[in-house]
Amino acid sequence: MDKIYFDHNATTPVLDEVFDAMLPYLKEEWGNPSSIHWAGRVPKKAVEDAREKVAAFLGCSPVEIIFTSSGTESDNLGIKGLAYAKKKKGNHIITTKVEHPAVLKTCKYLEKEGFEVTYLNVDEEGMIDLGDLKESIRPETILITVMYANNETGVIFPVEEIGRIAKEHKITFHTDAVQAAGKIPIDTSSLDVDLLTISGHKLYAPKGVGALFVRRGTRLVPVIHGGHHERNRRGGTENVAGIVGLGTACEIATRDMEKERAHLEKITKRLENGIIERVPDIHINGGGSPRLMNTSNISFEFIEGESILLGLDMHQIAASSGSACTSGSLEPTHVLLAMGKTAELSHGSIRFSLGRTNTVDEVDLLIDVLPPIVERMRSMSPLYAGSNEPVVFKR
Amino acid sequence: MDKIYFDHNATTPVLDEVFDAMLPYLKEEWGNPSSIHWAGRVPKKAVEDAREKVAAFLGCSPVEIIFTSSGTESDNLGIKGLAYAKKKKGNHIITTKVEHPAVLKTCKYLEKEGFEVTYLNVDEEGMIDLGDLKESIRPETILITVMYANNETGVIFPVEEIGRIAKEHKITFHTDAVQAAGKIPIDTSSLDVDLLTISGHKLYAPKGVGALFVRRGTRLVPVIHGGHHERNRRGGTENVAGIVGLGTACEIATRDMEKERAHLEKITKRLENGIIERVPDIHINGGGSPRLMNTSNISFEFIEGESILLGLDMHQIAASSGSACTSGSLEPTHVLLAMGKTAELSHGSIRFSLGRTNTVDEVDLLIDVLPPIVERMRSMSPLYAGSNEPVVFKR
Amino acid sequence: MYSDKVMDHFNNPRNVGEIEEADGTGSVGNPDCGDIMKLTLSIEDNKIKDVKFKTFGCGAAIATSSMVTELVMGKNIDEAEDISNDTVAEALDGLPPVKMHCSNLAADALHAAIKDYKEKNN
Amino acid sequence: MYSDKVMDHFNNPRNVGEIEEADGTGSVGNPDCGDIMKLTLSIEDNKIKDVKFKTFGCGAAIATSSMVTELVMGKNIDEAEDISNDTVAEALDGLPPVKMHCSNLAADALHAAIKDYKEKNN
Ligand SMILES: Cc1ncc(COP(=O)(O)O)c(C=O)c1O
Ligand SMILES: Cc1ncc(COP(=O)(O)O)c(C=O)c1O
Repeated sequence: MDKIYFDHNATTPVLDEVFDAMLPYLKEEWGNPSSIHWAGRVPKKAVEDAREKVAAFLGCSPVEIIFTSSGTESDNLGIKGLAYAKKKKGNHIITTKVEHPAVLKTCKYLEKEGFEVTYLNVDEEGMIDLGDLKESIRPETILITVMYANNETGVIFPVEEIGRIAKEHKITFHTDAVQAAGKIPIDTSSLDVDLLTISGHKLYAPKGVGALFVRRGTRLVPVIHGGHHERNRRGGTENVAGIVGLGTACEIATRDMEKERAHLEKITKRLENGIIERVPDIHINGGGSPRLMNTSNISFEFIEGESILLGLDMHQIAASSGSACTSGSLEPTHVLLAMGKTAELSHGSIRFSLGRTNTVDEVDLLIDVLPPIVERMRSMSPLYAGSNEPVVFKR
Repeated sequence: MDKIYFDHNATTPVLDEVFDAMLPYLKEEWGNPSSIHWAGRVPKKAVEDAREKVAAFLGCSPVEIIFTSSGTESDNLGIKGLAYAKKKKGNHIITTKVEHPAVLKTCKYLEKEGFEVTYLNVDEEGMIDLGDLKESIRPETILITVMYANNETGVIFPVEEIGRIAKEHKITFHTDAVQAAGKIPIDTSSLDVDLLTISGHKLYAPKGVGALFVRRGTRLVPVIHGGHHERNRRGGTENVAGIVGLGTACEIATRDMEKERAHLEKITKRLENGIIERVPDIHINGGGSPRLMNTSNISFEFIEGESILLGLDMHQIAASSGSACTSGSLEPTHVLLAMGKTAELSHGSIRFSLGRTNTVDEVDLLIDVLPPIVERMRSMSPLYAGSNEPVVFKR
Repeated sequence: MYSDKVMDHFNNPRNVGEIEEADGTGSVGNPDCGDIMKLTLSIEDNKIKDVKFKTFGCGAAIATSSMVTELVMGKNIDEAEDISNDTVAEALDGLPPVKMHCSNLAADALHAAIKDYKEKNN
Repeated sequence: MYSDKVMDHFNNPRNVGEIEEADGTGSVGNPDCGDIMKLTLSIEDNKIKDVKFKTFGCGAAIATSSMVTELVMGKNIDEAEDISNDTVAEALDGLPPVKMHCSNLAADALHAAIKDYKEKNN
């Protein structure tokens, strides 16, 4: 039985081309890019070449790219770095309730440090309201941080408009584009965005490398203090191989995006429609909003997500769930709760996120094996209508 | 002409064994360790196995190891994390003038944030005075951070005694052991140390991975906020391949340390003695203190370090210099200045740091080619006594 | 993540269902935590003649539910009352730490059902 | 890091040394910055007949020193005064950014030497 991976929003494989590009920097070219002797020259050039590739991918200049160790670190640097740099101008930050923990936890921390944060609501389709955004702007607002596309639902936010609003009010705009990057075109030259986060392992580069676009003139206080790396904005000897991997992955994404988008759109639609046809009592989360073409998030009534995942795992099919049981926390996913879903529906959600190697056959196999799994779990559920006396909880 | 690398304190090659251990995690086992399905299982186990190896290397429990992206990040997390966690108890930190920028810049930043920092002097041999340390302790001292061994001179600090003093006064003790790790045995179980930093690429693992030992019960505020990784103390998807590399490198270091130490001691002595014999007007920096057996830092009077390095580079020999011109800053190395050396002598210093693959023949070649380079540079120097009318600057 | 025993009980859960006209019923958990168990008992002469469960929850929740029914089947009430959530976890060769508190409620459901039985028969 | 021209001047520096009884001497730089240059001129009929340098400094400092001597040899004083640090850097096909300010002092040494000559001959 072949393994089937429908969890590309969690992480992606390292492409062979990416691995091949990295290889020399784990083998013969292990020098420190800061060294002025022979050992440093090739690694240094490799880092700068990668910077150019990432810059080309994002439509900016290489000096506007800072390499980091992850999307999470980039979010921390973008948000904390800007907040501390501008704290004399104001202490108010606007974000949404559905950001990734890398953003939310950072904002929570800043609240302890004296900043005030507005967390914008989303509607039942996972979309923010630009009117809300405008109303929440205050004279002391220094930063708006709203993700480009949501990791759980795939909902795409109106970053163009948000950028325009931010610019009008002279507020810095950061966007977490970890999930958008590689899936939809991102062009910082036509967006009013000042800071933009990407992560290697979500676009077929390895784990342990990320980048932050920092528009020229945007001042940041470092999060990691140290040597003169990354123009004094991020200390630490560079993860050369990882950076080269990210550069190559960005180059490939630029090259293949159109083709991949068409393919992913087709198979993801087939998957979603297949499930809609064969499984009753489900909800397509964010289905009414513009979404990434690779992501389908579905709540299955009466049952819990992890148990569905375990059932799929028996068939070697990997997906993920908004169930608390899969996250190490005790709360079901904040994203679906923010969309007004009940706790049960949040616990019962499954995210299928497809990637470049997925096939129609894999999708068809899923559509075959999923309905009986759902049926079996429902037959065990005390919440299921087929139950004698369904348990009803007061809320 | 073969390349000769005498700059192992800057970075080390990735050992074949280390690379081989990492390889699967860049190829077939690219899953996210946080995933509960098949793709996450092997990577998760790999991270935990690596944690055990690092723990065994440092004589602690695996739960006391946090993986980071570099020595620099570990230093930031140890120092800032502790400072913010304890800021209600006090705001005073003690360190030395000769720490790595990862520590110094972090301390400078904390000064801006309202902390007070005492920077201990070193004597002309690069050694701190424990009396000074004791005198600088105040009721509000919350942290002592003193490196285990200095990266430029190799001078080894008395961390046992420092730990004892810290413990007596109930002050947390962090040590940057980036240069000590893999060269001399480190045993946290017999040291009164609470936080200890190591970096992968200084001990034959790749760049982009580090670790922080955090003694059980030591509270830290994260530097990178995000998901539930590393027991909520460091957000960001794990650099699995890098972590595996670090684990394997620690295992190898444990296994080979005694043998390597003897070899390095022998060839480093031969190098230092050879230069002493053949080149007049030099100073062995830190020569009067206990030193790492692989490091020899030598100041050449009348000439500047970068020009010596360029001369060595012609022979494909790599070393490094305390010259400002090699560091991206405008100041000569703070370490030699703190030792009371003049700016000229600091500019004119060369650090030879040897590693496991260096040979007696390589050392002998260096001893042959270096004297004429020094001679040539001196003949061009306006400071050289052989000069008609040496330039004398008032200070 | 899970032991073989957990996976066995998850894949082949014992005693799924509901006893009609049960002598004792216990419902515990709540949807916020993602685990809800309903356990029904049929009791004769202080002995558990039959036991069935229905569970909304993760793999651990289903496996602990199944395991507790196996542990109490045929036991008398006093013995059943001695069973704790830890007993259940041990019988499954352990649970992942994160699951120990949130999804390990089966013994609570059992105790609630026994309590219900006792109240009805008082 | 350095252009081929820089490396050529570093490896084969032109006009190293000191002119005894020089008509003009210029010393610039200071040891804190790690660059010290001493330039000596021999001048006849307003023309630079000979020029020599000694330099304590990095590769860029040595190369710029060497280059400036090549640029001014045989020039008359007015032409020499027109030479700036940027002229020197350009003649070397550029310098790394970090070197542009700290190690690019050779034209300053030249101007100091010309000034010294003018003062002596006033
Ligand atoms: C003593 C010391 N501390 C910290 C560091 C920083 O480690 P990394 O290069 O992994 O950021 C280094 C090396 O550069 C070092 O020598
Ligand atoms: C939207 C979003 N932001 C940030 C991150 C964090 O990126 P990383 O895993 O590289 O830390 C992720 C992925 O986990 C994500 O999906």
